[in-house]
Amino acid sequence: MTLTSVINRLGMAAITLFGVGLVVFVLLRVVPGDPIAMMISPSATPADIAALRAHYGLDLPLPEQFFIWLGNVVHLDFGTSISLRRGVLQLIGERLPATLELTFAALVFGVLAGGIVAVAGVLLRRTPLEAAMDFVNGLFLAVPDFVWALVLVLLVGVLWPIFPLSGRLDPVHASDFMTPFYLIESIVRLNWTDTGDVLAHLVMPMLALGLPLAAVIARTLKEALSEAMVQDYVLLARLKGMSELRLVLQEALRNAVGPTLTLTGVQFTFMIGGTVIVERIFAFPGIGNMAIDAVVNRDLPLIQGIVLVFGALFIVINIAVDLIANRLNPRQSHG
Amino acid sequence: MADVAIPAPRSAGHFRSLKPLLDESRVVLAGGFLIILALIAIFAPWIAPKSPLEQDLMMASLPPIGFEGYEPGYYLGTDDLGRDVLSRLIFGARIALTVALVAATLAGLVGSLLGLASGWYRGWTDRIVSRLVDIWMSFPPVLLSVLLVAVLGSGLSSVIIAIAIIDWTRFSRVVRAETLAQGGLDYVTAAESIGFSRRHILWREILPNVAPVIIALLSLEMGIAVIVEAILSFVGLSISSDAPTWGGMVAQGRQVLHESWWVLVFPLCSLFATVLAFNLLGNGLRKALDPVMRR
Amino acid sequence: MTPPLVAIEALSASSVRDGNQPVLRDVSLKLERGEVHGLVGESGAGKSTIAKALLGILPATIHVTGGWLRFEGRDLLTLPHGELRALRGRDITLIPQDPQTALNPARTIEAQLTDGLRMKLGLRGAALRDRALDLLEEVQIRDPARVLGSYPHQLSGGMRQRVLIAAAFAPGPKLVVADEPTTALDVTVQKEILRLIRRMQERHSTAVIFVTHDLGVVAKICDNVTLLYAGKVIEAGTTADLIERPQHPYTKALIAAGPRYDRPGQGLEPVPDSIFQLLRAQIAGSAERTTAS
Amino acid sequence: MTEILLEARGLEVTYGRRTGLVNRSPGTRVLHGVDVTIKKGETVGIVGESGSGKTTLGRALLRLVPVSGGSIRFAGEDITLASPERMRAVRRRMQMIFQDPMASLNPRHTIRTILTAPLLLHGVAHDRRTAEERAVATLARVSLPEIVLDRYPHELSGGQRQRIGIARAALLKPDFVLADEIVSGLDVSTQAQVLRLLKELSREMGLSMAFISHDLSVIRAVCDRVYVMRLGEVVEEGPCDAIFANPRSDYTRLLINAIPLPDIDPDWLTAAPVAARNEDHAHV
Amino acid sequence: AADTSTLTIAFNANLPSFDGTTGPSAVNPAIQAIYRSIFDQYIAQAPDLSFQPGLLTAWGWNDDRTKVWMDVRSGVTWHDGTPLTPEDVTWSLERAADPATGNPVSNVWASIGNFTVDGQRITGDVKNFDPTIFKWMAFLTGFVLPKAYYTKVGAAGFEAKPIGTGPYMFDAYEGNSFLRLKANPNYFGGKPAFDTVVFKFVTDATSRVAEIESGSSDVTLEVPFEEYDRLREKAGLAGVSAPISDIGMLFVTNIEPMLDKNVRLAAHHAIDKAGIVKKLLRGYGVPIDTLEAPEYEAYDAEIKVGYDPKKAAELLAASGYSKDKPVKFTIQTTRGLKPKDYEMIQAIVGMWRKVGIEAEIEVYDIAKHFELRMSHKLAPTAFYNWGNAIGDPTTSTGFAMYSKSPHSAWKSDDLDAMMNPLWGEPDEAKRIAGWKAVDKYIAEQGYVIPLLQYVQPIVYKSSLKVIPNTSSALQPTLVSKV
Ligand SMILES: Nc1ncnc2c1ncn2[C@@H]1O[C@H](COP(=O)(O)OP(=O)(O)OP(=O)(O)O)[C@@H](O)[C@H]1O
Ligand SMILES: Nc1ncnc2c1ncn2[C@@H]1O[C@H](COP(=O)(O)OP(=O)(O)OP(=O)(O)O)[C@@H](O)[C@H]1O
Ligand SMILES: [Mg+2]
Ligand SMILES: [Mg+2]
Ligand code: NI
Repeated sequence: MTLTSVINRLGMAAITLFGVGLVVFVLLRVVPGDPIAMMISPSATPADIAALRAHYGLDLPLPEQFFIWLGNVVHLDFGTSISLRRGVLQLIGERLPATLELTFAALVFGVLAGGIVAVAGVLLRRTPLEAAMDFVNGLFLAVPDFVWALVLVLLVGVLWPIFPLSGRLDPVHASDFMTPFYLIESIVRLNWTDTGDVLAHLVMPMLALGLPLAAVIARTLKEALSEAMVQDYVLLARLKGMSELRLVLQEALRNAVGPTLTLTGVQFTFMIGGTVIVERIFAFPGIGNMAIDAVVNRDLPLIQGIVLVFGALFIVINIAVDLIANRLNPRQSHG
Repeated sequence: MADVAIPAPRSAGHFRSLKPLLDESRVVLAGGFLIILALIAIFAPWIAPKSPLEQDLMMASLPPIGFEGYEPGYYLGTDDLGRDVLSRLIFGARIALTVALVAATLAGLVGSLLGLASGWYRGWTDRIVSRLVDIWMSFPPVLLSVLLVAVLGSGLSSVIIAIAIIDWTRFSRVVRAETLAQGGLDYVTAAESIGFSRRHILWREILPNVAPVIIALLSLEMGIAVIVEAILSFVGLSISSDAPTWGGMVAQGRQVLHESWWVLVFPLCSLFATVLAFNLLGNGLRKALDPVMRR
Repeated sequence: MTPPLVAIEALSASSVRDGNQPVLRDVSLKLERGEVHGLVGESGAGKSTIAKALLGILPATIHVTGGWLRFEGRDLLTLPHGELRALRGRDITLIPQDPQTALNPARTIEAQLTDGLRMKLGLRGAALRDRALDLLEEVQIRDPARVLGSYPHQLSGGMRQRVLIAAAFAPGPKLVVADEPTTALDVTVQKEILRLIRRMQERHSTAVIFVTHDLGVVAKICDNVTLLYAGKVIEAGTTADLIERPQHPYTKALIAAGPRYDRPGQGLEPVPDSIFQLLRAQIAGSAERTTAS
Repeated sequence: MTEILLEARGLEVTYGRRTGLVNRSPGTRVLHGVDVTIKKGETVGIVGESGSGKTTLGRALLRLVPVSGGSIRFAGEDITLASPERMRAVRRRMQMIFQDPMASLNPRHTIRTILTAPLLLHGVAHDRRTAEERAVATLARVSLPEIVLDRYPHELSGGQRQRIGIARAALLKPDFVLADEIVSGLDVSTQAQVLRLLKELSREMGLSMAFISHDLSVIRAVCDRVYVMRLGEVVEEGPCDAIFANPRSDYTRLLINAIPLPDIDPDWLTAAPVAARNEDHAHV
Repeated sequence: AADTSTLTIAFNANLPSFDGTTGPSAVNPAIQAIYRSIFDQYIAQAPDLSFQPGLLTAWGWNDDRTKVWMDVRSGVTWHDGTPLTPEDVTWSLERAADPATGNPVSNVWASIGNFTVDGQRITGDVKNFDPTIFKWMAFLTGFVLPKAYYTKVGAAGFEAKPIGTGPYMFDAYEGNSFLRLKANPNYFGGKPAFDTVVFKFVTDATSRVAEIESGSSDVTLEVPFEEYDRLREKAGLAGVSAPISDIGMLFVTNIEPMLDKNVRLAAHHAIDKAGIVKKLLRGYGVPIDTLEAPEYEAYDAEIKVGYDPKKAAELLAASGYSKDKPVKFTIQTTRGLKPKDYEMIQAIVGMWRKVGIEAEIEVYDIAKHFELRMSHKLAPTAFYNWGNAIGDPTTSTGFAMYSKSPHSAWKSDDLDAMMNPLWGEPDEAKRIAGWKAVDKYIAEQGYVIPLLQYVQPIVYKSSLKVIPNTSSALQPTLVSKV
């Protein structure tokens, strides 16, 4: 990418984030449910209520509130959570790593599982097995992540309880972590007991989030691969005597992966959105779980902060996807 | 004359594009299922054995016919309020299909219009729409829908509007790309060189060619709408009145799973089957409508 | 007596897709070592089908309904899969039509050029690279070292086609199947490519099946020609005979239909309907004969 | 007698120029000051290798691509900067036939719609019936039967589709037609039919025509005059007879020598190598 | 939960903050169990709601009710080893009374002040007499916090590592995931039963069932009653259920058509509370007709409204309504906030339909409920649950029905007139009798529709013993090994 295109993207990202901030701000002010109403005493007088409202800066005119908030955000001050009474940025900093580890695990799982299924499907072209795989994949496509979460809780959790159902760590043995990135930290420290514990806790929510992704990737990638497999260059390679597996992996994959990659980017952001419910069900201490509490409590600064972070993540992911796509496409990476 | 040996059309007249569709057995299956479902939904009051709202606490938690302790007349058993599961399923189909149809159509309408406009007129229209799409896509959809329903209040129309507001971007992006692609084809240049106005070209020349994509997307979106409704019901925010929604039934059935599994299993199956049917239909449509003309 | 390199005998095939419409009707032709044999005919005549049959890559939707296809006396149609795989890519190779799509856009020229050498000849390391450089020199590519490290999109159409030719001749095949290798190219480039194919063919004394719809190209490069119409051999013989002393009225008409810059008054004579009727009658007649026998 | 119909002076076309605040790009110029003159009733050939700018030139003449320099006059009127409305009116008199008839016919319209819509648009026919009558008459002119009207483009053969393309262009009785590589996808026998038809039509209707092709034999067969293009410039221009008999430019000679004629000529392949071409590094 | 000296509780709520005296979490009854583990209240409360010495060993007013006195327990140490002083208590009281700290009920605490310390005795002025002030000391936000430590580390530092005087000490915490506590060996009430206590925050009921069923947790609560019955029967598990100080009720708002007494009473009579409890809650619930539960001081068993659909129909007929011409209004409810809340409302609407009331259900979330209630915009009927762990009538009937309370829905002068003198009534017997009269009047007028007292289901490993707490707080101290 050239310098101008980088500047360009950053400019776009800024505009997008501003838009996200504006929309969520306006949306939140029209949402019924008053954070103040939830915490006043039964014997409070109207004056008490007004004082409380002023305390949280909710008495100012909306545009003023918005610009104050915006000004603070520019200085990386996201305000203080009403319900948790701590800095929004600090809270997000604590929770986001959990969500990132979870979603990346789910991403890796989805890509691997989806990729393997897609490649297998292409190798099994025109066999009854292919139809069966397509059918199962179709079923999987119809199952949203929260239903997976339920099914996993009911089936695996109870009937075959090998994986823990809640949290991110075994609370009894949890050792102290210095960073919020438990998985990474435990690996870096070569503390395999902890790594095993963190991974075991990841399995269930990861499956719930990753299975729909795997299904989507399997379908898209398989379509693209099938298309690539009838290209002339694949034919030529086949004539040279390459095995089918090699044809798929060496000839078709890199050319077919483009649309899948873009789609994975989009799906990944959906998946981060999906953590809102899945983290809830598995009591996983991520940002999605916190988001529900924030909405229930009408914790305006916190919701605003979370949505903004989601937006920034979305942008970062998309830029990353573009960069990877560029790398993979020799047309763009060259010169 | 050799040159007048006109190849026979693949099939007659306007139904030409139906033929490849009907060749896909999955599309036939999915379409058939949805048509039956639609009929059931339309004629729900005549088909349903009971009223979906009528509760009889004395008849609560009856198992489906054939299981121990069933009561005749309650084919799929009753829930913990003694309401007939089958009747609720049937009336639930009404809501599911209404949400699917109306929400998908709304989202499709808004998204397609914006996508067409930005893909065809480009320039500022495109820049603004694209930015709007970016902003929209940056919101986590579940959170946005929860907030939207909180703003709009719960109820059928709120759910529909929320889905449309969230999902128009899906259409806008795809339709824009397709419009851009179509706009580069020679038949568009031909229309320009004949002297048609840009608007005419958009509506009469490009739209018919983008339509299959929109139709396929619509079908997929209907499946998505059914899921979103279920998610909202699950979070407890969907249709408010005691209207029998599948998602609501799932949420309710989940709590009594070990006691009366049928309250959960049947709506879950209906949900799956419907989403699956919409997906199959959508993908079939995409495949069948798209390449016919581009050979 | 050694058998001819390729002997096609009464080969028939039909297309499942179009309601068992015949695609090849009793096609017979012979090809000797070192010969360039042209396959001409209008679109849909079955030229590519013959080429694909030789390579053993007929699509599943085309069924061979009769006849033989012998390569050095071995019937390719009944050859075990393993032997066929060993044969093609080493003894039989392909120069494809469209240089734009025949090179994998995601792999370097070196990787694609050396696939055959590696897999069929077992070359490795420096030897492999040297051979690749030699090959590129042979097809007259300047600065071969740079081209080896390039991706297809960095080369012009003519250069890509040269690379494909180099790849086709790399394992030292006995037969090269060239399916319209110049159709996608400019005339000036076409001439160079034709010259190159001819030279490579002569140097390695390789036999070439050259598929084209252009009688002009046939006249310039082929030793012998087979003219097809609707899957049937209409006329076959040496190039000189067919071009200068065409026997069949269809052949004559085809030659007359093409415009020529050197004879502005001539050409542009559409093939008369009577000839198409004749062709149809001929095809129907031979079909009757086949069913009768 | 030979009145000038279409005249372009110093025509320049630049693709991909952007003038955004952050997003600017000078673009690539693909036509470098081209002069073209087409007289009434004349068929002019434009020839050159792939990418030399033939299509761009043709479309620029019809103002279908934005022109970045030079001027175009059509029937005495300067249309370089004519408004979209004005251009729409002018378009009736300038028509186009495309290379790929499949892509240039809207796959979702029947031939009926394709042929009647322009008539109704330009008010040549005032109702559907007269429009259809005209369409049928034009179809007859390109030797297609009336039943074709209810077909979709994909239900016709390649040659038939191209004749529909011609019919569409002839329908409005234009003064000028641009034909861009209209026979390169066709078999020789079909090509001969289409070219003959086009010649007859242009003679009957007194059409002026710009005929783009890379095949000099075809150009020779249908054109009066020829422009030879290379890298966005005209390298040679003149009457066909003169140019073919005595090409002045090396490039033209090169083009002519490269044509394989169906003659036995053992020396053709081995004759002096064609001049080196600038094709080593083709990335844009 | 592998080793027996650890107790793992699959808990039904998240812990937003460790400070039980400020912010919205302070008034969330569900998490008092956690606060009560780390901190001690001024005055403790037994599982039957009776008051016991806590950090205060004795307390009371002077005779003319102008002063309060409190005796602070001696020998108590904070978790960091420093001793508890009376200054800690006065600081906590003063802090609670300061609205700037964000105590949601600061005006309750503001009714006393000007404390002086003399040895272990604290004396303070009564600024305006509140007969329930000592009850509040065992109720919401009634926790003693360490003055020195808190001022040293500040609010953020306190959240990071809170210390109290309670039976368990903070060990590790992960928001939305778990809290690990360890035993306080120096606890004034004796060393607690478990070395380690883990609260896992599992807000999803089905997941809690899975937690206990898979053996990952030792105790859980608030599971669906169907599951409770099933789990209780399973080998290795046991269950206990007891009524708690939490009632389900329908607020009635003084707008049309509820201004019609016949409609109000008909709506009440038409509800088969016993049926709902039996069929929907599988018997886990106690039907009630007033806002006082049987354990409350002002409970009056005499007040009965009764299920009588015939009478309901007659009342409606008197106002011109019938099944064919039903009275129509909206009923608002939460969904999934309390067990079967939404289903109960559906059942009630079904019962109403039979007598001539056509109610439309509107689902809202709890935040919206609060806003609507504060701005007096609730629908004619709105479902809510009301907790009152101190069992005093002011915190049940009082705040729910007094027009000046921002939490009331029915606002009318006749009621206010009856309640006005009771707020400051010094004579306890007279005060309780007064509230009983108010409750009776409310029942006659149909100003509110109490439904039932909730029963809390607790499932635990049969190797444990759990004493249910009427206040609903599942404190680890109530769990022991058998
Ligand atoms: N994959 C296929 N399945 C079935 N029939 C096919 C297939 N490909 C081609 N055919 C049919 O086989 C016949 C011969 O096709 P073939 O490709 O051999 O013609 P060709 O002479 O190479 O034509 P062209 O010059 O257009 O390449 C045609 O009638 C065509 O419709
Ligand atoms: N829309 C476009 N945007 C950018 N560059 C273009 C565009 N269209 C054509 N070009 C470039 O302009 C140059 C001239 O293209 P043009 O299509 O006019 O050539 P041509 O002579 O018609 O070639 P051909 O014989 O292949 O049709 C080429 O280098 C081409 O890559
Ligand atoms: Mg071919
Ligand atoms: Mg061109
Ligand atoms: Ni370069």
